[in-house]
Amino acid sequence: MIDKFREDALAALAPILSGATIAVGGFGSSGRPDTLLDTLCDLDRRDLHVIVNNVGGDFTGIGRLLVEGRLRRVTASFPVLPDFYTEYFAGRVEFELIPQGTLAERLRAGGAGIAAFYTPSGAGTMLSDGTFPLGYRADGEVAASIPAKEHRVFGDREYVLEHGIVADFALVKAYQGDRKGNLRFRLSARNFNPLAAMSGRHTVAELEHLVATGDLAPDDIHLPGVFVDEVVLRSELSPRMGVMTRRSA
Amino acid sequence: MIDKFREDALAALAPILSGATIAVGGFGSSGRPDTLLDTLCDLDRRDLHVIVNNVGGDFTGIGRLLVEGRLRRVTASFPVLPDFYTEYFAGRVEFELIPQGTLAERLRAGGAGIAAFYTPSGAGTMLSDGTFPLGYRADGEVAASIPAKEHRVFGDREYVLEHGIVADFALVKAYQGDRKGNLRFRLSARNFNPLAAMSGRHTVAELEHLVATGDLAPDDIHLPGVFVDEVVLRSELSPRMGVMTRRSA
Amino acid sequence: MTQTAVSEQVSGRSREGIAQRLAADLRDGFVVNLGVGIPLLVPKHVPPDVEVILHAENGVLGMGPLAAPGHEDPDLTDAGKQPVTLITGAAIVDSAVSFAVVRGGHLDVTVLGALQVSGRGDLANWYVPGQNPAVGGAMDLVAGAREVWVAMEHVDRAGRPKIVERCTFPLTGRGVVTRIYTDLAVFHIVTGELRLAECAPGITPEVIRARTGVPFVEA
Amino acid sequence: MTQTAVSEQVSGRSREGIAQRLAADLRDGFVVNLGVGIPLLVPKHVPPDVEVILHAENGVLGMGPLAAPGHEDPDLTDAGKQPVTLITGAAIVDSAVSFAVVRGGHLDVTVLGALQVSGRGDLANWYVPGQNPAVGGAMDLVAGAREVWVAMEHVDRAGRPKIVERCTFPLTGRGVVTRIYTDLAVFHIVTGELRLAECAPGITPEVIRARTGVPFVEA
Repeated sequence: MIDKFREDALAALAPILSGATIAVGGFGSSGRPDTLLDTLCDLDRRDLHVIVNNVGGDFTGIGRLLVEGRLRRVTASFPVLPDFYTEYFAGRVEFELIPQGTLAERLRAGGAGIAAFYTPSGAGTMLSDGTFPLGYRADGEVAASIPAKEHRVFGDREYVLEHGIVADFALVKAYQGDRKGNLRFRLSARNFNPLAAMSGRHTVAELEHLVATGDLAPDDIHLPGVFVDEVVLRSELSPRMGVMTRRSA
Repeated sequence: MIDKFREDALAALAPILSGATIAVGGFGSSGRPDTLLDTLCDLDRRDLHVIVNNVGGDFTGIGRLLVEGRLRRVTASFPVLPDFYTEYFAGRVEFELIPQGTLAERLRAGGAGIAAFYTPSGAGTMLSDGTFPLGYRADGEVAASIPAKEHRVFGDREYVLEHGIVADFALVKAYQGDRKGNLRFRLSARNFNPLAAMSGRHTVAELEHLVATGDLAPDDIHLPGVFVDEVVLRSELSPRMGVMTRRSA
Repeated sequence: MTQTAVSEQVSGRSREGIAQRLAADLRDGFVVNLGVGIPLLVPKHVPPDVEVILHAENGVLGMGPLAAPGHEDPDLTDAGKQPVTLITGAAIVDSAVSFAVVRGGHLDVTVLGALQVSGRGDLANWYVPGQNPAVGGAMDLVAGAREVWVAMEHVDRAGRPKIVERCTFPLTGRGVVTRIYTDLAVFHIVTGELRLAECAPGITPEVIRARTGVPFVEA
Repeated sequence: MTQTAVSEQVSGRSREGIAQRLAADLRDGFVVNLGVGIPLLVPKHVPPDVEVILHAENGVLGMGPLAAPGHEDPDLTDAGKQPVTLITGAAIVDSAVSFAVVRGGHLDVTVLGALQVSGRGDLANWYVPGQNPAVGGAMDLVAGAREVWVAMEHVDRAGRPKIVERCTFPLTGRGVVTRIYTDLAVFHIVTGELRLAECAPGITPEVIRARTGVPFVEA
């Protein structure tokens, strides 16, 4: 019998080893899998590459992973947290900055077996011309830049080649889910969650509510269980809404 | 006020001129917009390029457009109808045969502003090497082939470059819809309908039920109204389920 | 052509006035995305007979006003993470579909602030070198929306033109801006040509010319 | 290496027997897509302690048996347009997500019939030249599924081998097949090498060799 529910979040995340690439759902604190991120901190992994829209505005979630020094690289469109930039400029974390729509599409593409795609977003900008610093050295010099991206004209427009992201793991948050892994999200907490889940080779979902199999009608499931490997319950201790300090573009 | 409901399907389709490219939803007769296709026949347009998964198994829907001689080209994965092949081999209609997943992804890509993408489907086959006949001459010789597609290796696999499809028009069928164009589909009648709708520059949806705006909860809408330009009611006279004669791969 | 700041004060439209002037050009049924700054002032000025659908990058189609205090829902925010409301008939989509709306040409207008706009429609609005870089959906919006309208002050705080021959800040997109609404004027950019469409009340083309870093055509 | 038909009859597994042998290799939790022919016989042979999720290309995840007469729903069919049912916990997706499941590696196994399979795992199963060409989802399935298992008769109706050195029919995919289940044997194809994993009861490797168009390794 297929039963993806796990009582123990720590056991569910144990396969994540240091060095892993992890796609994380959420937009700011909305739809952020706080329980899973806290559990990941408890697991004491290092050298992680996290793909997420925002680092967050406080020291929960990815912010906690950051300040605990667990991140090797962040792929994001809008980090927010000032401490992230302190770490970035000091050469302690790499920053792959990509447009928000490109991030969403790269996660979906990886999950859909699309190796790469041509998008107009960012064509002819420093996010595609090889000049944006991916990382710094401790002395403040640029250690490496995001490589220049292939440009190509289709019709009368210029497009950039972007690659699908297949993450080793994905951590997402859903409003409801069943033991087959079928998920439903709530309002704008959906955001990147279905896409991160598709991108993960091994996907763990944190649920606000575990429902009986069959309670979610086939037409009402936002993400089918085939994209989800394990579901755990959200801890009541997890912050529901963090403090955000800046408005994104 | 935004009100996309039209009493008169004929008026809704009037902007479609001969020569247009039209994406059509449906999988066999399931989710096929029969009322719109019948109306299109009544409009007496010719030289149409239709993008649809199946021509169908009978002379309703695309089958009717075909036997009335209205089609210049069909892009499809599984035509079914024997008469389609008669017309194809006789040089009266072109046939762009593509894998079913490529068809779905090309419609979505066009609707999503993705110019092209790399898929593994069909790599190294006669659907990508330039040998599949796109059309025949009246004397039975091949008039043109589907052009060879770019192949490219990512990782250790070979992929094919496929282009997004932006159709001039899209005709789709939904179970429920409101005057803002928000749509909900029912069970496997969803299939290509949301993707065809995204692909269309001008999209017309045929509804089984027109519901009051607000009756569809924001989390329960399968396709938001921004992708839909006009909605009409399905005619009771339209066949609900055609006779299918062969099983597709 | 470079230009120094003009110190003489002129009295054009207020920030609300810029938003109001822009709102008058929105057409019924438009799907619109609003950036931060003056663009966020636009909704309250939309004429009563015009209905626009507000899009937020995080997957909201049909955004209403900010949530009233005490009625915030942590699962419903705008792209700036502010608690918002929905209009009747709103729809929620995931981030990939949200940007499919944007890039696929289903967004009629994005209204953005700007650091600089070139006469050819190049836009710089995402990054001030030396500050913390972040892009959000800005590059997708300018690449994808059918029209990119900039709403901004005509000159920067130091009085320097923001409409320039060539952007010195990093670009968000090339040749993407189609209209510019400022306190002094409305410009249209048509096939790479900057055209003065309208002067604000009491403002002459000469006043505008003195505060604009690139030549324009009087339409 | 070419080979002529062997006329001597041997008695291996029946079509149901092939399906049953294959079903024994399905593991609990597998997401499986079934092609036409022998593959459609697999579900009834899945062991009771094994739960598989059946995927249909038209967007069904968790397909049940065919609908009983009088209980057909025109909005619920399989990829062959037959009216079907759903299991508890089934989900419906659109065709793009359906093939995202396939190409993205979320489908554990696709079980397909074949015209020919080469010893390196090339598959031909979509088109017999001279007949009407149609491909459906076959090329996506073989390119995307983690494993492609072929279930077929060992030889064609004329007694000619269907496991060949090189496919003469147009290919569905190159090097995609990982297992072959026939009336006579089970083969695994590992890094391009054809390995005889198992003979059907009463069948010897010599019988298989005489009916196979390409050399294989006895594992």
